[in-house]
Amino acid sequence: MDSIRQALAEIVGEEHVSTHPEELYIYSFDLGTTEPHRPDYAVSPRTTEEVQGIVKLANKEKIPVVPLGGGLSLAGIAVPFKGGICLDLKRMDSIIEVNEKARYAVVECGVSQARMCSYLEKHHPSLTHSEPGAPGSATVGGNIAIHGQGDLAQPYGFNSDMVNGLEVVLPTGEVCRFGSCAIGASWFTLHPLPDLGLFLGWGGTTGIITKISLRLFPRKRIRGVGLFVVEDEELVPEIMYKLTQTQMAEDIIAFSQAIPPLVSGVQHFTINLAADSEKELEFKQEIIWDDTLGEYIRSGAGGFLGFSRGLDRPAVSKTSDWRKGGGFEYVGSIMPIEKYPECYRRGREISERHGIPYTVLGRCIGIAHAMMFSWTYAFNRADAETVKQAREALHETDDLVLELGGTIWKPGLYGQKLVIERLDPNTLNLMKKVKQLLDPNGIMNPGNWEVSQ
Amino acid sequence: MSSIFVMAEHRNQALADISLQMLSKGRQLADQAQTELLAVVIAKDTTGYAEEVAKWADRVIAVKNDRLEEPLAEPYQKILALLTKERRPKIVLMGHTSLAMDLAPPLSVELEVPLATDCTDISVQNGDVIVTRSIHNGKVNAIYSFAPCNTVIITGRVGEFPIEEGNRHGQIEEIDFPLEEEFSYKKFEGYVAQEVRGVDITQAEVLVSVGRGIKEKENIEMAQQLAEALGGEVSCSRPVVDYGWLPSERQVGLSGKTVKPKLYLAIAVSGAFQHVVGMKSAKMTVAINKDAGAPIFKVADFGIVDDLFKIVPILIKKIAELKDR
Amino acid sequence: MYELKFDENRCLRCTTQDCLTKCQYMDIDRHTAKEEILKIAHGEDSFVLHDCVTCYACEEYCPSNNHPFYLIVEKQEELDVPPLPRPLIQRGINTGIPFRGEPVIEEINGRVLNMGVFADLMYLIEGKLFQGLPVISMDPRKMMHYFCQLMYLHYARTSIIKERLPNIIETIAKHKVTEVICFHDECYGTYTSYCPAVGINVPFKPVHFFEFLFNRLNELNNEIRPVNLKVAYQRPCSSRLSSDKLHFVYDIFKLIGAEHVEREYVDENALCCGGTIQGQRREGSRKRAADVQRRNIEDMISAGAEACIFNCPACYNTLGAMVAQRGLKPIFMSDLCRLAIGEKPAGWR
Amino acid sequence: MDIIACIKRVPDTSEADAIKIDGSQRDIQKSGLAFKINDWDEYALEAAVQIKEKLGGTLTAVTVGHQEWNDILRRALAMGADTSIRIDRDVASEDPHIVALILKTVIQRLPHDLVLFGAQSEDFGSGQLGAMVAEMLGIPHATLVVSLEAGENKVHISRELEAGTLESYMIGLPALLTIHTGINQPRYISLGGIKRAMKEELQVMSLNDLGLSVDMLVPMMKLERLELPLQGKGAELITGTPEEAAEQLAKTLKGAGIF
Amino acid sequence: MTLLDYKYADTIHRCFRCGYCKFPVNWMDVNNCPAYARFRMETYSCGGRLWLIRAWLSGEIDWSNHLAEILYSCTACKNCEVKCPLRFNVDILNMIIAAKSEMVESGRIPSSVKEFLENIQRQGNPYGHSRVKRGEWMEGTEIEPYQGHDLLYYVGCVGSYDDRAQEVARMLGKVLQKARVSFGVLGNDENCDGNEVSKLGEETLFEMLVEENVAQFKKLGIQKVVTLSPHSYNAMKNDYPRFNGSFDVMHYTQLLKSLISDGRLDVSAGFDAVVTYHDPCFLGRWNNEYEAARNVITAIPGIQLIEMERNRDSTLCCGGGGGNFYIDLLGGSERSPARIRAREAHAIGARILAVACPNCLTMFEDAVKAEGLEEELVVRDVSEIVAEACGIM
Repeated sequence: MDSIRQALAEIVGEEHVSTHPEELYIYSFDLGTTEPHRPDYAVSPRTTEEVQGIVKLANKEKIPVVPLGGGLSLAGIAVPFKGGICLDLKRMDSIIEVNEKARYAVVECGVSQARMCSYLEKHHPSLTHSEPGAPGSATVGGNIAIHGQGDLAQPYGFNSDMVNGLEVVLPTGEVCRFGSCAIGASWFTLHPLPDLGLFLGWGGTTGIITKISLRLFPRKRIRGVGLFVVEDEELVPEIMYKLTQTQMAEDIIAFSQAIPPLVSGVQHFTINLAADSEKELEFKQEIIWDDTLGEYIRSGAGGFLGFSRGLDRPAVSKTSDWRKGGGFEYVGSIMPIEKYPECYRRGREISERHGIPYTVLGRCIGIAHAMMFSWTYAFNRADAETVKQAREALHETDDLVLELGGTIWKPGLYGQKLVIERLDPNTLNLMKKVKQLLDPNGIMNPGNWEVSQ
Repeated sequence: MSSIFVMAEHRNQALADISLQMLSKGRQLADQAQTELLAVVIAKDTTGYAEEVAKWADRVIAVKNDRLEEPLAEPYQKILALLTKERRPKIVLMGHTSLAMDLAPPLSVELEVPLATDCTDISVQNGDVIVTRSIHNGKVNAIYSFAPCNTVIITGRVGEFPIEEGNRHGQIEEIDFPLEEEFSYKKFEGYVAQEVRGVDITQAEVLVSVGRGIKEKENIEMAQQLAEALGGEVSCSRPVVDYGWLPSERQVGLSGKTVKPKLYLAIAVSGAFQHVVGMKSAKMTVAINKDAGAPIFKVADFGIVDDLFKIVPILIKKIAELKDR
Repeated sequence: MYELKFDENRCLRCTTQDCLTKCQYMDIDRHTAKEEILKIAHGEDSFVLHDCVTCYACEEYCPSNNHPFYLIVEKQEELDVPPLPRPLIQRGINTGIPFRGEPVIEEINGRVLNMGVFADLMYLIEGKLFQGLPVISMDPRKMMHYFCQLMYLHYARTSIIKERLPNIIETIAKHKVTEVICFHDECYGTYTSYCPAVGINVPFKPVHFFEFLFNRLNELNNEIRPVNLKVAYQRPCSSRLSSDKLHFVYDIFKLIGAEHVEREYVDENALCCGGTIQGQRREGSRKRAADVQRRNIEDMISAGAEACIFNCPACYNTLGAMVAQRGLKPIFMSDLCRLAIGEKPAGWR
Repeated sequence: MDIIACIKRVPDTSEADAIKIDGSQRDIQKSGLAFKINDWDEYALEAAVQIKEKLGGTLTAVTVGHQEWNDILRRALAMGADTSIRIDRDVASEDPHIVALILKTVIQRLPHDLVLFGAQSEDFGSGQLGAMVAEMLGIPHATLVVSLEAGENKVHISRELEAGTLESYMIGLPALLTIHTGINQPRYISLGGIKRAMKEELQVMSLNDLGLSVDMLVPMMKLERLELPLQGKGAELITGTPEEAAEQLAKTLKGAGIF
Repeated sequence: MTLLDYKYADTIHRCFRCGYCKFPVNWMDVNNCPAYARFRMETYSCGGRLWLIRAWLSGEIDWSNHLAEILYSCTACKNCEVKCPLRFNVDILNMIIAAKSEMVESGRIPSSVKEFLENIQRQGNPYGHSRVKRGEWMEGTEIEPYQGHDLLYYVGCVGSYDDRAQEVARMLGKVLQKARVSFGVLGNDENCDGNEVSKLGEETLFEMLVEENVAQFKKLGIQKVVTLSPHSYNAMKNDYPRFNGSFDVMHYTQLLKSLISDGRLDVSAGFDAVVTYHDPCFLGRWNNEYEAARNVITAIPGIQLIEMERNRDSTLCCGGGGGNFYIDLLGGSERSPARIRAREAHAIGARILAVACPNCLTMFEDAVKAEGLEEELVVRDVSEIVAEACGIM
């Protein structure tokens, strides 16, 4: 009888730890192109205390711990490269508090985006959070651990900019809190205490985020999507700029893809509008379609494809069926919006070189401060050749991102290497110190962000 | 009528209870038929055994040989065959034990005499031997007679024949048995005692015992809760061990433990005799079983005929309530 | 090359000029109408080419079957007066491109249902009504091989229709079909109106979807239970090409106990769903479309309709949600028929 | 390795809460009873199949009974037996000596390295047949086998003794073993498997085919009659709804000072 | 069998494991896959299962009892199929059942499943109770054996053998009698409908049962069947026609609905209660019948019908499907689906949890007790509610 398994069972209960080949198999995979690695234990804790117990044990025994949310990063960030404990955090799914007036929610890390949406819709219809494009099974914790963005990125920025407070289990087992909650006040603000931003974007390599206070935003009664299309990709940056200038849109995305041919070769905008009354809606529509975009329509350069009420839930997983192969992976980047035309053209070349139908998308973050530009490559899980093609395309794209002067969002191992190579030595040095200070035994999600090598 | 043999079995330096039961029965039959009772003890060293069985027997045949360290079927068969041919007993009686199951059938073939195994009753009516066997899971009794013959071999069911203290001093006749054959084709390699990891159920005051009817390993948890509520342990019948739902150390019965708790609460246990012999000396027995015909209800003091999944959860709650008062 | 059969003399002889005077989107008197249509015929520019919402109606209004609408869009293309912005036209052109390989040709030797490009509407052709009826293609990636192309009238790209349509017809013919039941009546109109107008030969018999439904319902007559619904009918632009089949709408309603409400925008006066209008280049198109839609729906409601019955998937996409929002049940004709024979309408989602 | 498994068909009496004895007084009423392969024999078959899967060879299933007993042979074939033999004679309630003689005669004619029996039957439960056959064949045997490791020319086994002890043996082949429950998990026999087995041919032999005759089968033991056991005092039944019953029981237990 | 011979070899890899299959359609809670809700390990989600099947067939992992239990913990509730956004979603359950079939053919299945199937082979019911006891449930009623009645009332295994379900079977009989419906039952001659057998992957046994039943129905000239269990309804409606057994099958809630609307059943007496209704998978997601039972309940004066968050095609399976009411791989925990559901019903303030399926009935009866909610929440079959409303009980 494995004594560590025994110890884990005592912490989380027999049913929530497994060393069966079945669980180890499933938890060895990322859904993207990353090679699988089997963990030695699959564990699913319910409370911060249990997480603490597991981390203490792991730190004592020097066993890797790989925190896992929805497992949908697709970049292999939650693959147990060095075995150890795969920590499925989805049982930590309580919504602890929603403060209507101060507009924030305190949730456990494993709360799914879908649950967050439906919970707010039902109990706080006037509030919403910035819902990522990932499938609804993605978790709130996972999303901020990788600097995710959602459908309110345009007005309010990254989801990790919307954090009002954190509870984190350090690799050495201490439980820390950050923000007003750290001094026993409510979870309403992260500032103005001294900044210790050591966890957001670290992909679970510096600690396990267990609780989050997340900012909420007004949810207007009517929400819908308008579709606008232009032929010339060169027009995209200026249109995005003009749209942000109106400050009337909730989410602005430009995309183009080879399939279906309908949308191939042209640039589409989806523009989310929200309003509390028909009057407000018509006002915004007028400002956007008629006043801001009217000139393009009249000149014939741009076309309005209509406005439909209600937001469709994202179903990006459909992308995985394009090659009837159950797989896709994308490179995400954070880019200046003026790079859109080049991102599109160069990405299309890479796709075509690797025989993959191209799919690109740029989501505006902030008032045109940046965009998240992504290149998606579908592959057939059952056909190793297509997986290889996709992997190559992904690596070339990582290179492209840096060449174009952008930064890679939630890079996989290859991208992390590229970034670390280019990191300012002093910054890198500080990261090393931080990592060593927090995780002396290097147990947290090893393989990722190994700045100390 | 000619004599009656009783083979006295011993294990771990002690005579088996079953042998005393057989001696008692043998004694009774011999008295009825006014014939003598011969006890056969076979061992490396028969001292102790011989004196003990002499309390019942008119004569004790103590067969000694260095190669008789363990009770093994083959040498026993040789010896008993020889003795039987030589002394022509009417009945060769032994307990229906694992040894007997290996031994009695070949013996009956070698001697070309009838064999009645696992009998629950034996009687001699004007010279004829009549036996009763319990068949179809104890739901039917079968009564047998024998064709004319010199000897019948009978093995008796464990626990069916009360031990009556013997008061004789049968004379002991020691035979140093020359055992030529090598049983090379069948090599004894030793005993394996089942390692006891968890609890020792023989020490428990209260036992909640589960049978096949518990249906799923997961449901053992429910029995566990009930046991905790009663401050006892969980035990089980053989199938539960066969399915790997509980370790064998928790098995009650012939091939498991014999227990004497204050309360024996049998859940979905049918009550096959192999199980019952292990628990029948419990002070109080309660049975919960869907099958009104289950033999367990014959030995139980109280019974509920219903689905355990309906009763047990409520029972746990009720016990908790009564405790609090 | 295929030539539109347009006879100027018929226009000269015409006393009504219904083509333009009846237009619901342009206010034109008879005098101007004659002038403008002749200008167009002569290949001169005309405000009509700029203001046309491409609703097909004049094709029906024309008393002498002289194809004014086909003429207008041909000239729009010739004189490069595209009604829509370029990217929309580009999208449109892309739409018709078959992707992922050649069609799979299975000989059918009988009648067949052609779903056109509506792969995602397969759920509409389940149940008794369609039992045993073969579908010419259900592969979403190959159905474009069966796409009638007539949509390009909205895009003023008859050149594309003439370029692609013959191959489409050939592909369908390869299946050795006798009758082709057209799920969408634009398809039907292509074969019965456009092809003759430009001289494309059609080697099979097209069947109007509603005619098919009506006949099936009669076969299943004993299973029909009145639906007892007050319905309004959203007549699509394409049905202007098959006015002779319009009566089936009312025949079906009658047969299944649906009460067709008295309303203003009906038959000839039917209003466009606005789908194409809203995207047009012309100033104020979005508001124009919104206004048309508002009037249309108000009219249905004031007439007391409980359900809006759709023929065209495009209309459904544009108006479905809007009528639902106003408390009318949006429902396809075929689903209404399924309801009548006690089946669960697949479209009621 | 050539293996023979001897199996038996028994009525499923676990369900019948009232067994009735028929007119002959020597048998129970079978109407309404379902029949099945003897529990112990199923374990024996599984053990045999597993050995065959491991070491190769042949597996023959043998039974003695009338036509209807074919169904258990079909199960045996579906489970993995290569051939199956039925000796056409009803000996269900006969003196085991007679059954043993018949089986011995069959087995003698077949190649056999290992002969497996169930340790006992669910109906009569004499538990003596296997060991008798071994003696008649003159090969070593062990009963109540709960673990079994087969090699080319020997088997390593342990048999179950009383009170949770086992004893282990190394036995040279050919040998006969009687298998106890729990030694393995008998596989499920799908109806598809049984249907496929329907196509396979079953060997049926008469006594004559074996060179036996009725007068050679002299019982030494005679079943006089069957009786239903006298009901003991039995349990005092607690009745009512589950709620009431449980409550009553809880009170009784408390009354008895259990808690 | 290898992946190559597997019927869905060209499809099974298409699952991306995006996780939608865990949601109810209305998103209210992410754990609407009963097995996932119970175990909360990815292996127990629908996607996990599909990946494991592929790994097993391609030799990446070996068969194990744990693997078998993971597959058999699927209750065939169809939540995944309804929710999965990909085109192959219609085959998800078939993929799982085909893998179960493979295990059945190789004989390697969990012991409880083995028992379930052997019992049906032997006695025609999963409990292994004697065939000759099948009709005992009707003792003391005037329900007639079928002979030329308008309707066959098919009771099914659970209704025939489970004590609590027997009460319901009798009660429905009384209600039908009250409405003067001409119906009869098969009693001891009734045989398992086979629905669960097919979901457990024992195709041949299923075929045999269906052929026997179809032959029997035809012999007796049966044309219309009303079933107590949605499971029977599903098999007879959707599978029997393949064995040219096309009968006019309805679930009893559909019959009661028309009896009430035709005025043949007078429920005007009514009674006051706050009721919530649990949609059985095999009536709802499998057969799109969500309204019949609701119409029946709301037709009763005094009853207030309130909905649980997860209703209709978002219902959470009771955990009894796919044979689990017997093999019970989801039991023994407060996270057992039935117990989650019982708490949900209690939380919205319902006093009666109405069911229309004997499997749901038995699952919830136990769940309510396990949750200690007997005082606040009772489980009642729709037929019992109707019976009370027309003064039968």
